[in-house]
Amino acid sequence: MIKKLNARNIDAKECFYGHKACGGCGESLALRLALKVLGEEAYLSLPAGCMAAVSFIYPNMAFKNNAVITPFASTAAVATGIAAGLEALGKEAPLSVGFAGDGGTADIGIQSLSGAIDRGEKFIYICTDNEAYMNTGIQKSGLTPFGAATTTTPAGKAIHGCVTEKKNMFEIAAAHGITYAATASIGYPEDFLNKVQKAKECDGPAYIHIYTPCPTGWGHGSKITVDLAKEVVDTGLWFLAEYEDGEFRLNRKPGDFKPVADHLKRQARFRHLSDEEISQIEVMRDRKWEKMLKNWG
Amino acid sequence: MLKEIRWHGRGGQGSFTGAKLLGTAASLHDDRFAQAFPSFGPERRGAPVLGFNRISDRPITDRSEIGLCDFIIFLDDTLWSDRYFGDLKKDALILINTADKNLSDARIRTIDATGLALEILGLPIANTAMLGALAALSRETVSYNALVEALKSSLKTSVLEKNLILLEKAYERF
Amino acid sequence: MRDFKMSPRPQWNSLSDVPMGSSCSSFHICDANAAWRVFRPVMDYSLCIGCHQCYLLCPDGAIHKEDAKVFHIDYDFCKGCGICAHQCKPGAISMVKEDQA
Amino acid sequence: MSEFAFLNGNEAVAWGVRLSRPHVIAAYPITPQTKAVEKLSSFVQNGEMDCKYLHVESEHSAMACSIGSSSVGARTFTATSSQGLLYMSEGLPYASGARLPIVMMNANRSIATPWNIYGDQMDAMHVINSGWVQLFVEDAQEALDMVIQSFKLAENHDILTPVMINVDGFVLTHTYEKVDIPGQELVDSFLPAIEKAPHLMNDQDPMSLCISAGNQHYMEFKIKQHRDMFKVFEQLERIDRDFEKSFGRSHGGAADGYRNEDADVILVTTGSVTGTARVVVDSLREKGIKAGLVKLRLLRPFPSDDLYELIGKASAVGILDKNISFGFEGTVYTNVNSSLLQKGYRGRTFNFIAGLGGRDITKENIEEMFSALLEQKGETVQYFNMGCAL
Repeated sequence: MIKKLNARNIDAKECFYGHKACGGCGESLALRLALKVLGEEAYLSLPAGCMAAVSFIYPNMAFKNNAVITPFASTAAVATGIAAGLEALGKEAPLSVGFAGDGGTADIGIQSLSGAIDRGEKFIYICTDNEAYMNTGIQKSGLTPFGAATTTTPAGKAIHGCVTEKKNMFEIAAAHGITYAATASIGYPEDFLNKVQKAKECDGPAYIHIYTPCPTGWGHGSKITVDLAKEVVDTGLWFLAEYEDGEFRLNRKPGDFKPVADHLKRQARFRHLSDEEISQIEVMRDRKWEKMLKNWG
Repeated sequence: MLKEIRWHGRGGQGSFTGAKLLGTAASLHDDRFAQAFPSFGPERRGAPVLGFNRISDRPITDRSEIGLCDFIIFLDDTLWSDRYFGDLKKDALILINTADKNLSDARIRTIDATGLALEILGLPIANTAMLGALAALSRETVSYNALVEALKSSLKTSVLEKNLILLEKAYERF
Repeated sequence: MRDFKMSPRPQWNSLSDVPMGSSCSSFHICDANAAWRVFRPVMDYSLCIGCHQCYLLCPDGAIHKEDAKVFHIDYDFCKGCGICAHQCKPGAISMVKEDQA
Repeated sequence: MSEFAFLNGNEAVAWGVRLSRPHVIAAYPITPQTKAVEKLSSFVQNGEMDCKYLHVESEHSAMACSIGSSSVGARTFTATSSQGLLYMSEGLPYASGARLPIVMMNANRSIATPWNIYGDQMDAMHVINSGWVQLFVEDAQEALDMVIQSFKLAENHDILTPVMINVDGFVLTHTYEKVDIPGQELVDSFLPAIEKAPHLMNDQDPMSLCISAGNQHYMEFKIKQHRDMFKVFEQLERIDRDFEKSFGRSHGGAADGYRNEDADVILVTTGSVTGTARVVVDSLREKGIKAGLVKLRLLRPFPSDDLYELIGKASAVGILDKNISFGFEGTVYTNVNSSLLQKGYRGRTFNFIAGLGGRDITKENIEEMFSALLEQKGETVQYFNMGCAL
């Protein structure tokens, strides 16, 4: 039986340090926590993006691990290449992990992610989702939520922010028949730690999609990053679930959702939304939950 | 000595397999140098295709297509037309797989390779018979024994014996 | 836990000093991040209940755990984001303006 | 024990790879490279090669997987062609910048559009600045041998640069000829197991790779890479000499001459057309015409010294380009011209564009090229075997 991980028993060692991410960066917290579980033995692949840009700037290298920046589209391909190389060289139980953002996963990297999952070799892929291309200056990605203002979906007079909903990467990954997939949020850090632990132990590809607020891109105070990541789950706008042995499971079934409006209004990217648009977001949420509860409940 | 040979067939008839067997025989079993190359491209079953051979007693470096030939081999008589006389070198020959006895020209040799193949293999695969005919017509191009060795090294045992018989029968026709 | 030594900034006198490939030793850290801060977190140990939340949630890993109840802030790498203070339920951490600290 | 076989260029490459014992192959099929990856797959599936074969979903990932496996020190091979090379081209400078000793076969093919699967060298020229060693071979034997030599070259700790072996599509990839397949033991002693370079990922001293460097550091990284590439000439020559000692045949270094010593006119070629040109040179020599050839085996690094030496006192030099840089001229011509200018060459140079999209380059075409050189007539850039007037 694997020991449940929590704040008290995680490894005190830091494997991600001195990086140049913005203060209060949710993504960097997700990486740091993941590495507490993965350990310094893991080989890391990160595409050109925030996390690569803040941790490989010569001469400052923020990862303790072996780590590589990959072509943007290629996180999963490089990670599986590393796994194959290590295996072919005779290393026992090599651990290769890809970290990519929402754009690097759901948009430009989706093909190589799909190919890598399909090959069925063991590797872990962690998508740190902050809902836009932050490194290039907050442009819309395939995971930008409905209503969010980004620099390419501004709150214009004619079109009021992003008009599409988030791609469902968790179910896309699961649809490959992947060994393990999960969603997480840095607002529920211990849940995340244990999901990374599961991914590490499982025999095959694993995908974890973690919600990671970005103070710079979302326009919120850096101190409330973790608050927002908890609220988003409590309002039902994000969910904690797993896919294992071919079955979906909801980890949290909220009784009453916390009010969506209060949560959204704490982020500059949603401040332009009308009451009507906020109600629309609630309708979308309810529709999604109805389906999830029916299918996975 | 340089012999340039062109095979005409339809996709699926084995014209390139014939060229490959000929090249294998000449280069690995006759102590010669040989090239075998197909008409390049996405061949479809039934479409007219070409195969090429160069055979020489010296290393072959020429990589251009073969225009003028020492032999033109037609695996399918529907592909033959008299315009191909223009592609022959001096003293060159055209070898046609046909049951038609009326194709008479000093530059043409015919053999009913399909008929022979059906009789011996039970399949209308004519390239082995054409190789036998070629060896009979020009021992300088390829020897019968080299063809036997090439068949032995290239064919599955299940079909080898019958092909050797077919080769022999075709060889004996000339 | 900070278990590395700060690396000196490399000096290149000739191309032979330049690393082979676009590579560098991992955990090669030359520059601190202290200058990023406007406010610094200050710990009142008398109020700390050892809940570990500050240590768990620091995006920079700059709060180190000495033992189950003693947390030490690495001011060289703390960026002053305020997550630790905000998440500290007993209010043991306060954010103090750098020039008043 | 070596054995002779009747192989096409793709199969010869596959044999070269098999004998080199790579740890990882990651490849995506594309005409006319397919037979090479099919052959390699069958070696692996039949247990004749102990190697991880990654069935990637694209050429982009073929290169990315190769970067991953090479960055942990695994001997890595991939193969592509044409559009595939262009699709993976983003990864090429990653690999060369990170000094990863990957070896790749590129089956030279035209670039769309018009869509065309036949051979020319447009694809290789698209990526000539990618930092890869660009090697061109003339026949199937050279293709096989150069796979083995290329691993040795790429993995040399002074070089650590990926190598692209260019094999002309169809003309080489699909043409069968007699090939000497060296024995495994001999190859093993010539090409021992890869010795992991210290800058690659390892458990003892973890490394960060493909890092970013700002404007105060980037240039030195790139100039180091550039300067190191010139070391290829010496190493390739040494490797080829050692190869000859072991295998009894050699292929020349960066450039090779044929009947060039006393030649009045010289044609510069890359790849398979060299063979056809040899036939023409022989027939011209029989007529008393002092024609010669220089075969460029390397385009990157570019062998300026060898080229100038091989050209000697020829009064005119023609450069046969199976590619064109639109709005200018053939790329090999640009390179040769620049190099000859630096060396102070005083003869005339002509550029002969031929063979685009698989158009045959006939012996008559090559004769015409030599007559243009002999008479020093016509435009500087000329087109051959065109089906219509310009």
